[in-house]
Amino acid sequence: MTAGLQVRGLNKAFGGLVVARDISLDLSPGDRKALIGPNGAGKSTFTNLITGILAPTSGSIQLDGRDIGSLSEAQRVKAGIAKTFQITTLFHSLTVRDNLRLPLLERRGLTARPFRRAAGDGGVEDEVESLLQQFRLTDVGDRVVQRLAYGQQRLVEMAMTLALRPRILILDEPAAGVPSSESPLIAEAIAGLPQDLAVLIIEHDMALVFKVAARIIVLVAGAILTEGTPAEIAADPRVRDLYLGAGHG
Amino acid sequence: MRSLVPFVVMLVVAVAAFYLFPYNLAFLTRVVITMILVLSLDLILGVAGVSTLGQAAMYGSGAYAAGLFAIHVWHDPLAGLAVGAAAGAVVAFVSGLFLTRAHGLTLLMLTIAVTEVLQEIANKFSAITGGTDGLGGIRMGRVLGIWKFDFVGRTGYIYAVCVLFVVVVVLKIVIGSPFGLALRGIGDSPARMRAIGTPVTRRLIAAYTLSGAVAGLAGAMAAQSTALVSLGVYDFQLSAEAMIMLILGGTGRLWGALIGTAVFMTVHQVASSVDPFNWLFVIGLLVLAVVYAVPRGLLGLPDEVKRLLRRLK
Amino acid sequence: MTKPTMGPALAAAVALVLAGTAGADTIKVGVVAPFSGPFAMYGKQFKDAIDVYVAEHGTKAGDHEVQFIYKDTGGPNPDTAKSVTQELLVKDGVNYLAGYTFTPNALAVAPLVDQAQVPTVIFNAATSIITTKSPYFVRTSFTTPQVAGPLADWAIAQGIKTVVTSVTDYGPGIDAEKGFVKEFEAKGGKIVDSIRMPIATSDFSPFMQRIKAAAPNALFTFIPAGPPAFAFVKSYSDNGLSAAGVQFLGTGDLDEETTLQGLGDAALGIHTSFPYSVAHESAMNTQFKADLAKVDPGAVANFASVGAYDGTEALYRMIAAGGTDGDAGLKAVLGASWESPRGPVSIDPKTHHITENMYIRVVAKDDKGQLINKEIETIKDVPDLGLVSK
Amino acid sequence: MTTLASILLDGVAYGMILFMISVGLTVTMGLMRVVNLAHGGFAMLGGAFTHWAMMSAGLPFPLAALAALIAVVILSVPMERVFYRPIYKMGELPQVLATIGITFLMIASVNYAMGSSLLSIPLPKVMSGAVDLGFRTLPTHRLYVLGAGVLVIVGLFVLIERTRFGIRLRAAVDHPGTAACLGIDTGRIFSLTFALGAGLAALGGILGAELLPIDAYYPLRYMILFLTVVAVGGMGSVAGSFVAALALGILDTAARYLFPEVGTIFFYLAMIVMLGLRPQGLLGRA
Repeated sequence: MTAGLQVRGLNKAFGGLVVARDISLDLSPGDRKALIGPNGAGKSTFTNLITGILAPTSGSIQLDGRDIGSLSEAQRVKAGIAKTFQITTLFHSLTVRDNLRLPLLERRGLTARPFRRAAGDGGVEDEVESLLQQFRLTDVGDRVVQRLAYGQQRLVEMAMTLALRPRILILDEPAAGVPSSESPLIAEAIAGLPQDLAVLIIEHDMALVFKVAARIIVLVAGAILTEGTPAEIAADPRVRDLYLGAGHG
Repeated sequence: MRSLVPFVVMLVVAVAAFYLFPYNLAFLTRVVITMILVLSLDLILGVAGVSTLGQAAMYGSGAYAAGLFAIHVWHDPLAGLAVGAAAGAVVAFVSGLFLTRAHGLTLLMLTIAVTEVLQEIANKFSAITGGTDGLGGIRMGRVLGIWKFDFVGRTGYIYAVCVLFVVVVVLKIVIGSPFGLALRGIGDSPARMRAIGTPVTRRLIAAYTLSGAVAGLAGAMAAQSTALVSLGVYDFQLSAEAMIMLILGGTGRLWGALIGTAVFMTVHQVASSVDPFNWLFVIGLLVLAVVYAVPRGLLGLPDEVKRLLRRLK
Repeated sequence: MTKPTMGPALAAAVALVLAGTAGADTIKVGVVAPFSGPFAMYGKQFKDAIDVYVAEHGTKAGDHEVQFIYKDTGGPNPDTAKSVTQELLVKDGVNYLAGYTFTPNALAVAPLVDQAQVPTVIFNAATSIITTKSPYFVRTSFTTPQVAGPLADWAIAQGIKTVVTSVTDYGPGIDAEKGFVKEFEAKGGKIVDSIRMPIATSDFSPFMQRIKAAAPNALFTFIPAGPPAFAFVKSYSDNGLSAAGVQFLGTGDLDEETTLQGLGDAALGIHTSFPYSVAHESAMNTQFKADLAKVDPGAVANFASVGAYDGTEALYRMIAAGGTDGDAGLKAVLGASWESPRGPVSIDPKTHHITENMYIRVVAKDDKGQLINKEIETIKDVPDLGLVSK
Repeated sequence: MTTLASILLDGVAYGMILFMISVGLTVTMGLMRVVNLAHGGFAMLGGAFTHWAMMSAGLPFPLAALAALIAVVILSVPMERVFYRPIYKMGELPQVLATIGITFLMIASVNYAMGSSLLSIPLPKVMSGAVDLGFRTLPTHRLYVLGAGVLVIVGLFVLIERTRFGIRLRAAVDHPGTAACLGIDTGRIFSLTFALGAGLAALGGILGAELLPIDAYYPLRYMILFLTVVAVGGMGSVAGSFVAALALGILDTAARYLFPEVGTIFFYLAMIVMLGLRPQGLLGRA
């Protein structure tokens, strides 16, 4: 048995339009990989295939040697694959603490209990506090999420996803829309993620990618163009032409 | 504890009303019963974010169940309430199986359709329900075998206030529970709840059933206090007015349901006695004022005023 | 200065109320009716009729000053009807009650009326059983069987042998159907088909086609006034039933005068039976209409007006005889008879219901081109057939 | 066989009336995404103005109807500005509430000005009476409605699919931001569309008055009926509400012919089944 996520020969086509072409990828515990590519390269299609929102045309996805291709989105969450969302899907009218409590309670299967106090049930409070600390959110713990700064909302997003205790974490543009002044916060938070977690970052902010990723995969037109260390990628002329040279990032 | 203050205020207001308006107890009792109905709507609409115009389906079923139970089985008021709540819960559970999968206009129409079907059934089986004439001949026994329903309506009022108090306490606990938190999460973002692995539809059916039980309870109280159940308990107007009262007061926090009901019914009562032919102008303007001026309801009024004052400074 | 406490204030309030009831010799009458909503017409008709009666007879009944207090129910709403009645009894201390447009509203207050022993005059609600629910109920309107039965007799006399009944599928409609069928079959008529039409019907063509196919001599219908009656009558005329020789018979609810003009020419020639037509020819009715025009210019009289007008007559008789003693008042009105704008009426001491003439009317145009219910035959002194037959 | 033909004939005629009075709602509610419970109010105003123009001003029916139509369209412009514009961006709940409030004000106004009794609209000779179809007769009025319905659906199709206005409208609805960037005055487009919806409502109110007569409480009485047609047809689909109106008309008529005793239950059960199978409506966008 191999620990982690193994993707082999993944293809996805909408009619004649091929959006994923023979993608293979490994994510092992402790990995810090980034997926980059120009707009329309198929990055979000790829994550949707992994999390189960889309079904592949062919290819296999295995978690710890077990095929998870037939599992639903919610089942894959329980199996250990989690993805941060677009910011609009936070619980905006709830406090930061409640936002963290919900996934923690759900992980323990307690959200059907009607007569306990949510704050304090199931021994989740310690975990709430340590997540708040980890993401430096303790001071704003009782604030309603929609009143937070954008960068902090992204941190809540990450903390919530981490609360599900995934083994595979997919960060979908964690710095999107975050003003550059708050960007170091995000990098710091990623650096502080548990060591044994397998992390895949999808991001436009190249400074961030080069800071946090150990390996970078370049996706173009639904297929992997190349994979390598940040230094290798930075030196690759094809990447310069196709991506960096085009002025993105 | 600060969180106990609203409960104390509620009791003080209830007692004060009893002594200040000793001759309006019948009206006050109707206000209290309507409050229970609006509370049931707050749970499903205010907390879980399910827009429904069909709360009358459960209210009416609770009323008929309690009425029939009192006539044919036992005239004990509390047992009647339990039967009414059960009837409301059953109707909500069964209809919830398909309602909780719909959204938007489709959901609104389905909730209306369920209510209309029930009303038509009650009309059809007039041998049992009394049809258009109403289900009469309900005679209630003493509350707990001790207090008789009196002519002035003192017992009826105190009884209703006690039930209201219990309902508020129970709903407060439920909203503060993991289940309640999950409902608030669903109200904010059902997609995210699914993403963290919550069986959203199952939670919604549970919430709708609980809401139905409370609405059925309100219907049962109405049946007991009027001693007659008419087809009007299934009126669309009832569901629509409950929604107006809830939004007027402010959603999601229970107290809004109480304040909205009290204000709406008082305005309705005063406006329709001052000028019955044109009171609809007053209600229409009131509704529009809420939507445009205080979208978060009367509960949000202090915040709005604060913001306004801050801007003036 | 000390703060006033709640106790004395309350005591003062109670004293004030008690003074109102027991002090001056003013008898209070609570009138419960819809003054708002889609049925507000009833409240208005009631109030106009009471105003006419007071204008004609003064504010005193015998030695007693009479005061009316109006309360709104907003429609068929027993919860409200009961709570406002309770308020009238407890807060205003009324000695008599009146009004009540809808059956459930009347039934809901029966236990209260019983307990308080307050005579209550029903101005409208038309289900037979109401007056059996409390000995303090007296009714001055009509019941549905009381209207439908005589129409069946008349139909037989006209040589009508086959009828299709087509009524709205709810309490009053079914009462009317039963009342008509019973009388019609007893006299040898034949019911070819019976249709119960859903309450929310807008398009009546299917029923008209079915009736046309059955080819009876006449159709009998009960349908509520307003939009349903309008669409039904239109459909009768548009589908050519009249040309096919199917006569239209109905209870007078459907072409009562406040909605009659709205029915338009499609209604010409239909036959209905009812206790009151505004076109009734008598000095008293002419006077009534003239006085109504003085009280409320532009108002149109109808069955609700005379129900309330005669109800006020009953109230005045009771108050004059009994004053605050409701039982004595009640005794005075049972068996009493008087001349009404609709013709001679009396109160049946057994059923507490009004005995009155039924008129068969045909819709025609008067010399100003307005539609009227022209009386063509009178069936005298009809009691409540719904109760008598039970 | 005759019964079947009758069901189809009466069903289509009734369905056409349903289509005429709800197509305006499809326009405001479907295209503009506003839950508009006040639709019946505009239909009522159309009917009430026609009644007034015929009875008090003595205009003949076609002129009165035209005048009423124009009056409603003109009235709808300031109403859209004042009442509707603020609620476009709100959730469906405030929209429900606001439009109920507007409905109340419309009812109160007509009740105040014209009373609560029926406001009749007598049809001219050419439109009343019946046409003989051989095996049975059909009210002439239905033929006019049939014709008007076909004109409306063809007109709307051309307007939305084939004109510049239609292209702009679809752009403004689907991508308001982009449309604004392209220099499309979305505010004006919405005003015009709303006026179109109100005008269609008025037309439907006037033409449908034979079956759904006009009075002050009209908007509340038939609110559920209008909403049903739009919900079953699918938000935003003119063709959908056409199909839904005919389907509901035929179903309802069939029930009245075959088993009237089941009453309105059948209509609502049919609606529950249809919406259960296709929550987005027959031809609605998912």
